[in-house]
Amino acid sequence: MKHTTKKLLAFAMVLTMLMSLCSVFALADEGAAFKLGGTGPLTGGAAIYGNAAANGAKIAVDEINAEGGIQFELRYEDDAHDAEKAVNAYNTLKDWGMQISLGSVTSKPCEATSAETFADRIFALTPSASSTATTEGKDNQFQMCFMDPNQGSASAQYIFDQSLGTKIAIIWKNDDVYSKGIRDTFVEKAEELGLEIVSETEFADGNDQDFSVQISDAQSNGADLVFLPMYYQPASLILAQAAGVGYAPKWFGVDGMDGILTMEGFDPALAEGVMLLTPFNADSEDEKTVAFVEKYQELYGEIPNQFAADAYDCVYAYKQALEAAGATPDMSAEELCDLMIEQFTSMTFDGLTGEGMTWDATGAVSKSPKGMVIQDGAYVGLD
Amino acid sequence: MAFLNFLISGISLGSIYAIIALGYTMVYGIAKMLNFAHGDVIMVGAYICFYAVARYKLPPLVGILAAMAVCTVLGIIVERLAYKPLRAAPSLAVLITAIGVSYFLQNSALLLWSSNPKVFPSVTGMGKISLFGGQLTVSLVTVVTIITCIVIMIALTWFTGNTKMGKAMRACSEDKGAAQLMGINVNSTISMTFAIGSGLAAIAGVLLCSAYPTLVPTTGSMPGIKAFTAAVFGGIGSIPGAMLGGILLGVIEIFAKAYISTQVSDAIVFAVLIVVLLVKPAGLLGKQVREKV
Amino acid sequence: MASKVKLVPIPSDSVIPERDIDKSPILETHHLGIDFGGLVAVDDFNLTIGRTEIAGLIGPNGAGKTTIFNLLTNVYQPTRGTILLDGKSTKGLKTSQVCKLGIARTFQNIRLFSAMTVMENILVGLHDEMDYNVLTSIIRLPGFFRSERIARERAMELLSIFNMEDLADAEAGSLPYGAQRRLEILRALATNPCLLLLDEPAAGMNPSETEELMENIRRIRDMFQIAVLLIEHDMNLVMGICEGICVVNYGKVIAKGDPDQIKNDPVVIEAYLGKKGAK
Amino acid sequence: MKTKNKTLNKTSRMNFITYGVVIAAYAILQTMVSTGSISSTLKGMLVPICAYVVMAVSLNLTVGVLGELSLGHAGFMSVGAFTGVTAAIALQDAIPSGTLRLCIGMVVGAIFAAIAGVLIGIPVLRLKGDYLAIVTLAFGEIIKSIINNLYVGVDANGMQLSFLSDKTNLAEGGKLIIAGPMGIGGITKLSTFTIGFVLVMITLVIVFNLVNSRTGRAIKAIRDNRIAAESVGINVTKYRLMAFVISAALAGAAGTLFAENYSTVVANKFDFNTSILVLVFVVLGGLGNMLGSIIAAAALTILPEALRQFADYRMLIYAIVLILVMLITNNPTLKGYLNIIKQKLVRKKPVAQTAEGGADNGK
Repeated sequence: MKHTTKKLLAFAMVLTMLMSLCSVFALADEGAAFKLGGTGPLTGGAAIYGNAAANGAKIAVDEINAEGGIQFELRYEDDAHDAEKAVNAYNTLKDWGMQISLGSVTSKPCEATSAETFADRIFALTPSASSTATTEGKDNQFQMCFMDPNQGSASAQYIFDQSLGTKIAIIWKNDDVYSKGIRDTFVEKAEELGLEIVSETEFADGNDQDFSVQISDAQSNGADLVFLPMYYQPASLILAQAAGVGYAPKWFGVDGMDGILTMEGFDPALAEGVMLLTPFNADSEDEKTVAFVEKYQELYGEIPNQFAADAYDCVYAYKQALEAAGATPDMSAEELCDLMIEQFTSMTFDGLTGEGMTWDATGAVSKSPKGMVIQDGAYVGLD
Repeated sequence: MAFLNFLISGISLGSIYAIIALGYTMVYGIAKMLNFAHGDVIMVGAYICFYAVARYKLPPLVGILAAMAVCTVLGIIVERLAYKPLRAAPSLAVLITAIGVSYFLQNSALLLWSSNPKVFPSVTGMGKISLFGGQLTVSLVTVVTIITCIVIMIALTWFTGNTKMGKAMRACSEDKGAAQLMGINVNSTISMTFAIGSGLAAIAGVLLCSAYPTLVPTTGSMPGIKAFTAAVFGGIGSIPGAMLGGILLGVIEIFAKAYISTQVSDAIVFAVLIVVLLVKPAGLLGKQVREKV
Repeated sequence: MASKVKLVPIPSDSVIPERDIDKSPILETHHLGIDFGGLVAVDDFNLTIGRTEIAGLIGPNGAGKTTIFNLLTNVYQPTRGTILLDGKSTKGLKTSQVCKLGIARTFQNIRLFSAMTVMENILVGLHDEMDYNVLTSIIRLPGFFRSERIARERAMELLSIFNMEDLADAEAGSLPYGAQRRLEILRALATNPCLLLLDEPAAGMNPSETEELMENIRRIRDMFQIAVLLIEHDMNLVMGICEGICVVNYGKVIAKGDPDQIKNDPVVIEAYLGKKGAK
Repeated sequence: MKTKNKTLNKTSRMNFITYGVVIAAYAILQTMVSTGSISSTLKGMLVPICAYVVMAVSLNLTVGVLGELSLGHAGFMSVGAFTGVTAAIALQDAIPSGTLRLCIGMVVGAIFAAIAGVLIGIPVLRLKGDYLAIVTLAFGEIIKSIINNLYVGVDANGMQLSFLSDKTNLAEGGKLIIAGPMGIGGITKLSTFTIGFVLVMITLVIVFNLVNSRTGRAIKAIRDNRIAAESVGINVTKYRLMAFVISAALAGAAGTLFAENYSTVVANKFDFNTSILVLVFVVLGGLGNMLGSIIAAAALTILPEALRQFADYRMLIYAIVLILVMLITNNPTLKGYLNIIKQKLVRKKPVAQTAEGGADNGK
């Protein structure tokens, strides 16, 4: 009896779900707008990045649609920072009729979806998935952020050039592609330049709250600069805990560190003097940036981070490329794909995250990271 | 000196695990269920305190009390709606429901408070204590955490040993049927246990976020699992066991990071747990029940 | 049948039926004892059981009777002494190995595989009678079907002892109490034992059921030619079918003999029957 | 003899229904795939559903048939995924056929997961109940941590292994297969729905035939009453370990199938949450009920995708559905209501049939 009840219930569930899947399928219709889709972690531990990107893209789409020229229809699907769910989300977008893609927000899921977009000939421009594997060997995968290896070696080079430190400590996230990628190239470059790495410690998911050991290791080995290739959330904990034990080396971050000042309740004094390489600066006086930040704050009550800015740029880059190519929304994804490859490898784009960006055939962007230092709770250019 | 430093960090982290583990162990002792949603109650408590202190600028103590009040009520509501209807159901069904509640709380928090991390305001102040001529620095949070943990431990031991409600709890955890026959209201005793456990979770949440001040909807899950491990480590169902298990787990975790490897410290913690359970199959202070044949 | 009994020489002081005397005993225990913590639960327990004897183990509640069963089946490892089953020591063996050597038992609080059918319960008892391996069963080679068929036929034969064939498909846990007790005996018999230990087989039965049980125990003994050792509080049953009786109290043997000797033993009357009479 | 046949029929009828449902589902879905009348979403989920079905059925062997709670089943999936994919990649040049490579990968995955099962099972199965559960959780986390720090490369000199950091020093032309926390990338997708279906069928054959044999009866006997099982000569340790290892091996094969469906796989995928997810399938489907596990695995894999239209609220709804289903199926009062509704529906059935035609064909 019990089993029958359960089975009936399960069958009912399956039926309703199949029906709802069909209804999703039925939604796909031809409109006068380009269907632009992306996946990102809108729930779960990495939700900050996915939501920021989705919000940034939304603002750009609304602005562009309001202008009346090219029209976009945007859809972001949740991938919970997981390759399997990212592919599911991608397939949902495909059913919806996505013509051009914003890839995935985080690296590993983007690696999985890029294999799909490559096979399906849908052009993808990811705002923030920075690992090399995302674009490697795929002609229609492009990135808006710099690749991890670039960041690592650029940071080492920067530290060397500016003689910021001689004894360097690295704290990195052992189970994160982003962190690992930057760390690897940083170490390689540092060795080449003769920078001394005196302490190297790791952390991982679920083990990312107590950093006393890592900090103590850096401190006892006399590190005068600590390199933090990680996102801003664990970085804020490291800064706070180091302050708690009175350790004050120079801190050097990467683009994932951007956003630290926007955390609600964060004491900017903790980040005083932190240096980072970031293409985006929410405090910039630049007219476009000011307008974007204002709008973002108005809509979402928060200061946008680099993910939001990258996604915003992606949409504008698409607009520029589509206009230049004379593309129309009735073109198939495959036709658009060829046009976009042609455009992106030849065009120059000015956005919030950089001026005069260009892309090479591998899909990597060339833009120069800006060295920033945090002073009195605001970014100041280092140069 | 480094050793002492690590030891203090370990005890501090362990004290937080211990307070969370107390909630697990009390509920397990009495309802024989693994309340997987306990970690998420911690997160809710931390958010309440965050909003009270950072947004509404209330004094920290009021924030903590508010968090405790909300969590206590939350604990009772969850127990009434999700667990009480399943009192006669197999324990696995209750376990899955608890997981459902955990998902529910996490996703509600995501909708209510967004995914952006909040930086938790210090409820203790940023003070430091320097010992041995500055060679050893202990932050105020650490001191407060350890003291709170000891106070809670003593209070709970007194409560279960000396009050009517506490005795009722012990009776229920020994034998619900017999307790009922002795005139104890088993249902309200279980609700009470959930209330106390959730109240403690609020304190744990505030302390956790004071020591490690970022707050996201998933903040509670990993400490929850670790504390659950700690409760089993010490002997699930035993209050001193949860305490001992929590502190040992914290110390082992920090020592493993400091002296072995920061990469595999979690693996080491779990390996120690396995070895302990193989030697003492009911945990450090758990009662070994011999099956009667 | 064999009401005549004879004294067996040292060390056991036990009596075994005359017909078994010239055969080696099936079970001998020498100075068997176990302590739980500081408590001496069983001490200096000596017993000899003949090949086809029905023996009784009696004593007041808490005297250590079930503990002795647990020692005989190696559920507990004895602190002292030895157990010889058919002349071989069972020291250090697991319960399951002791069963393979030939001791099967039932439990005071019935322990059936309650979510399985009656047939399956017996088939578990017949586990070692089947000779196919895991791979054979997964690929379903002919050996599997042959072996299963033989085992099921044997199980039906066993069920027929208690006329339980019709219950083969019933869930064991849903059987009435008496049937559960009977099933437990059949499951024990399925393991092809040479010594059957019955822990209070008549508990919860009415006089007519007990009468039937006595008959059945004798029948089983005759049919399988095995020895039976039973714990029982029902004196009619004990006195009615046991050929040798051992009385324990506080973990120690206080008397041994045939039913008549036990009935008239003043020590037993004082420790056991006497107390009962006083009530 | 009559009763004997009835026993056989009763259990085998349920098994045949299960086989039937699986085959029918495959036939329908495969037809839909080949005629293109299936949404990409559903099509993309076919292989993972197969993998989760195998996971659920294999975990049901441990939880439902053996009666021990395991919270680390994803660990075996992980071992299978990484070893199986490594084998498939290492054989890339030697064996041109992708299907054959995948099959070898699944066998390798199953073997390694079985080895892990033996290594973990021996200590774990000395414990009982919740203590056993927590130790399986611990092992799951340990496996995750180990794979997160494991570097495996292949070059002309064969396999190179290193731990904690990449010290493989591969010779020219060699490639790093498992790159620690970055897992395996650039996997050629080999898994297909048909292979997934075959794996599900093999799993069902193994599990059903095992359960309905002396081995399966011994395992169930241990679940029902360990002491009684010992008393009738069942070697408890052996059969508990056997069930645990077979369960682990099947999970390993499922892991390979799963991983070969995506271009990348990381150890963090197979964490505590995945173990719990599979456990939910098993409990929802009913302990020991394989068909239930299959349906629950399929339904709960599709559910979050089907809820996408609710956007932000979808995981919240998922949680509520989960709680409600557990309450309805386990609370006597609510179950009573459900039965009343069901009875009403059954009574109304003839009416419904005329009104909606074949509406209840779906049952």
